[in-house]
Amino acid sequence: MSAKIRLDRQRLLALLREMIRIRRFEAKCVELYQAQKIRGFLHLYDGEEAVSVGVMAVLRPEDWVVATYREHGQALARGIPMRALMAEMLGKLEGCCRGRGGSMHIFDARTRFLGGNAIVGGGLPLAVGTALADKMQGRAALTCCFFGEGAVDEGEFHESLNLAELWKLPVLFVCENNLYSMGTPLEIAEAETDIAKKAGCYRMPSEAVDGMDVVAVEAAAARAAERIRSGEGPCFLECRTYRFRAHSMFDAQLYRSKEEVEAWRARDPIDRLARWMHDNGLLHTGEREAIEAEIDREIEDAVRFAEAGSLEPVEELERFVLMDEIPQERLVAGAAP
Amino acid sequence: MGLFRMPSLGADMEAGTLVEWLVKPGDSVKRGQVVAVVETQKGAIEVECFEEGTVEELLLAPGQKVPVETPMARIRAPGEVPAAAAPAAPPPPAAAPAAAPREAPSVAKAAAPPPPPPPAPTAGPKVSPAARRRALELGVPLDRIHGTGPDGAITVADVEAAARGAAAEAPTPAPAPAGPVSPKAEAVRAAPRRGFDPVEMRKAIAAAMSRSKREIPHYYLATTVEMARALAFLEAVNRERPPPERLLPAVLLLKATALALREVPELNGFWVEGGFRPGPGIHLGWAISLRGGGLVAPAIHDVDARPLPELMAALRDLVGRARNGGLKSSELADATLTITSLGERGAEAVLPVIYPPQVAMVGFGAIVRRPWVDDEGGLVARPVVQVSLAADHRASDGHLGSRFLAAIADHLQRPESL
Amino acid sequence: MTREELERVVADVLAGIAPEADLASVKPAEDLREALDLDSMDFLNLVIGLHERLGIDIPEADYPKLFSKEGLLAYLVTKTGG
Amino acid sequence: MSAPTTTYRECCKQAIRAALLADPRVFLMGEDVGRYGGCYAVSKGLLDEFGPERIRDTPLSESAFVGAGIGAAIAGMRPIVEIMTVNFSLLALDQILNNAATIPHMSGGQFAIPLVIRMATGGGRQLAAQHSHSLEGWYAHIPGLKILAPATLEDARYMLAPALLDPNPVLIFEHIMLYNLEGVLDPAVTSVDIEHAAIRRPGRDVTLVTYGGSLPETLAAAETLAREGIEAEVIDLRVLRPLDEATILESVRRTRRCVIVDEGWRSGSLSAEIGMRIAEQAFYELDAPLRRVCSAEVPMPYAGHLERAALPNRERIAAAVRTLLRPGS
Repeated sequence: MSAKIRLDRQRLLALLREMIRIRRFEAKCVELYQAQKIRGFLHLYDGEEAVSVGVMAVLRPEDWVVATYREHGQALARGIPMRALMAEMLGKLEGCCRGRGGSMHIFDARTRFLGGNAIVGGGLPLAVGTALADKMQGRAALTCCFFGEGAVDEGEFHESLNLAELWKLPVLFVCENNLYSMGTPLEIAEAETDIAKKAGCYRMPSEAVDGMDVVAVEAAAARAAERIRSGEGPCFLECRTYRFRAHSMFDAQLYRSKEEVEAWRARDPIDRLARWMHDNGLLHTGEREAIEAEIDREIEDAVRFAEAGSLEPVEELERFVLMDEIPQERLVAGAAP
Repeated sequence: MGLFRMPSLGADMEAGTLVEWLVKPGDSVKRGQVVAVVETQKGAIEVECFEEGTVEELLLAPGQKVPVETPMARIRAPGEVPAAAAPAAPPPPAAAPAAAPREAPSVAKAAAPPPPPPPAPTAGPKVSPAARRRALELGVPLDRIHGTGPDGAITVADVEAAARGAAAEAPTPAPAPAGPVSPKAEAVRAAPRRGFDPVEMRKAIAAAMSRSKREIPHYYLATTVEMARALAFLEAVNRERPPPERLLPAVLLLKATALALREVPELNGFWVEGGFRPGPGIHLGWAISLRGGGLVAPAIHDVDARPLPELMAALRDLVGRARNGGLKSSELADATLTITSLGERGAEAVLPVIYPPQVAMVGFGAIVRRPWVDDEGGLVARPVVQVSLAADHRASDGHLGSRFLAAIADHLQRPESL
Repeated sequence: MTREELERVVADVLAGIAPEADLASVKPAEDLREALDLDSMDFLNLVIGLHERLGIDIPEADYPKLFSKEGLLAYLVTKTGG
Repeated sequence: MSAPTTTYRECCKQAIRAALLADPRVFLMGEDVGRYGGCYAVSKGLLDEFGPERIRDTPLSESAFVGAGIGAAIAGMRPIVEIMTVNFSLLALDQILNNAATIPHMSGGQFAIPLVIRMATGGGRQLAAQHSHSLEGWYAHIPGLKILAPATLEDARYMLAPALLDPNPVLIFEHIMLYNLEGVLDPAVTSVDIEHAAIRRPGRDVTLVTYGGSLPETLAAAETLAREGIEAEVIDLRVLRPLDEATILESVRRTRRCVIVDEGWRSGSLSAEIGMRIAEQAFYELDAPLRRVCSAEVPMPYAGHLERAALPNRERIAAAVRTLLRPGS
């Protein structure tokens, strides 16, 4: 593979910074959840930040992103403004979906962010479709589709991989394998637990990568993206990762041991990168704290923005059930003429 | 066996108190006959009976207050065998709330009658919803109609056939005397039992007007109508007539409104069930202010079809009875549009509040002399009246309302055609 | 008829129209319609009542003469030949 | 010179062909739409004319290719997705309900889904219990979808164009008994709307509300009734969602009676919805109880006599009307 990642200090600082940004944003979300300002289901990405930050680093504005209901990390890393995201979490009109989607359904046409899909496996066919449209219209874009290892159990996973490879569509399938679909361990749900192997059944190139290593993720994603953009069809990337927190806010975590969680915490992608950078003289003393302080200011600003936001008038309840225009054709980045 | 029930005399009437029976057991009654006086929020009202036959039993004693629909008397149809000691058939289910006191008061019997059996759930004929409404409009009692619909249900056609039959058999009682009537001082002196309770009336007005302003999106239009021709016409007519036969300007306003409604029927009727329902005729409510405060707006029926002298007599009769508490139930419930006319000493213009479920109300200010530009462009003093319309925007739009006001103005310029 | 007799007739007719109206309380030059709250229908009924009780014709053109208590009684005195 | 006769099937094909010619963003995708020519031969010959890019045979993956249609519609295409038969559409129900019907609203109006899904529906060809049901009433339950049921040659020919222009997912249900319907396409009609119901036969005595495959049977029943002196008005719903309530209510207010003919199962059906709306809004206009003629509540049986007994037909429709107008007959 010819794709090389330029590991200069600025680049590494940016990766580190984005992971910290996601981690601290979600910590604030937990606080707001417990204060009952955020409601519904809240699925945290804590521990998995390296996956979205690493993959997103290789995407271009014209690419589509299809994500899952655990998508705060993807949304921030893709560039959805934190203010719009936080306002959405609080159900405000200023939210990216006017408060209609909430935590599980983040959409943003400007960054071609197509959900926020809370039906496990349901996003994969959509990704096949956007890729089909790009291919039929001769656009050099790819669709990056995130899903958990639970989606691998679903028929839609297999139907979609088959169709994408059959039609040589530009899809980057990214499996975030955090070992548990809610509380069910992988080995209880799958006969074949080596997920990267499954793509091989569809003759799709696939790779498994350490999902706790942002540099490794970015490098693997870059290799896959290069192949996809060359027109050779889809690629599959399995990122082996772990969520440190519960599945959602209301979860006693009876299905895994504290020791297991602690063992994975030792591989925290943020600490790991920071330590490595420090050891190599790329992160100076006090620099991480300065980054954190700056991010906290951004978060405070986003919270203020969201709290000051307005509520969509109830009269608008039925608006957008049926559409009278096709707004994405003027909203999306690099929209086709 | 028919049941005479506490009638509903308006959308806002929930209950009534029996003041007096005007019939007793054994009396024969005809359709339309006034059989009782009932005190309502709007005062004492003479209620008509739509059954025909013999009064079998009075179920209510004076002073009792009961919900609308509560049976008040049993009436035996002509030819029907008098009821035996035990009631042959349970009374039809009553629509009144179960909590309403319902012991059968014995008015005519010394011995207490056996308590009526509980209402059977399926008693009474099957009646289609449309037929039920039509029967109410026509005042046809349902229990005398033979149903030809599914399962023997009574249909609209059955009701209309029955109404035609009834009209042929017996002359329907005139709702108002045909000729001029002098006011009778005796009736006035007998009035206390029929007096209006100002507190109750205020409550009723408050309820109706609050509902109107809450539910009805009013729009308002007004226009000034020159009245020289109309008043000259009246003067000429009245010059020939002795006082009892003289006409007031009010009657011209009344008739002109009715004829305009013929041209714009969209304003004549009701807003019910989220839609406009045309009125069954042009029955105009006339707002009558009462001494000591309060207001009633009884209807004059078929105004468009009646000559001016007859309307004048009807108006005088109505005002007299309204102020003395002798209104009939049909007069209070039937108006399809209401008029308020402020009279000679009133304000110049009025913006009326619609009486629900009607969809419009017409207001006439005082007839006053004002500067007027005549056909030659000269400034002259002329009698004018301001005509205003309040209409329900759910049912009509301003364009239609304008057309209606123009039609009123036009009729007032041609008084001889009224 | 005397003025006093005529005043009793007017009061009697008025009682049938506006039971609470107290003719005695009305000042001679006061407008009866204002003082007793009579509308045009009431006023017409007053004219009709006087017409029936006294057997006199009262043309519409004469109505303005009847608006004050004083004017009304004077008019009736003349009409009844008193 | 008389106009040539055509069929409903041919009208469906010409509609697709015209759409493919009119807009390069339009393509057809589904199982056996290309080489085979379509399960009901609707797309026969189109592969030769338009090639495999635009006439796409798919694997038997209803969920994936319907979802791909949604994604492609979002990203600028105008897909026509064919699902072989309505029973198979249940395999794609997740995509239709959870994505197509919800994304516009859930995204706060950022994404519209200009997608057309066609499918065959209904019974009458002895295809038994997994190919013969009428589930369009289910789809008409879902906010965010538009549901069409062409029942005439003109609607088969012209409904597709406005459906493709619509920014919303539109499902078109073609009844299998209509494909062989023959007739002359009215030359005066060159376009139709996808908003209104149509009065296919005026009448004063009773309103018959129907759609799709039941329209011919209902019209035949109306003819029979006319010979008995009963003038039935026949309303073809055409659009099952959003319902054209005004046309139904206006008719029922005139005739005061209504029989709803719906090939769906009775319980919780479209006929129940229509009946309820009449009850809510025209109760006082009714002069007889509402009646329905629906399919028997059984999985559609194979044997011809049982299938016939399960489906609405002209005799049952006429009999239902007679109970309202000729009690005792």
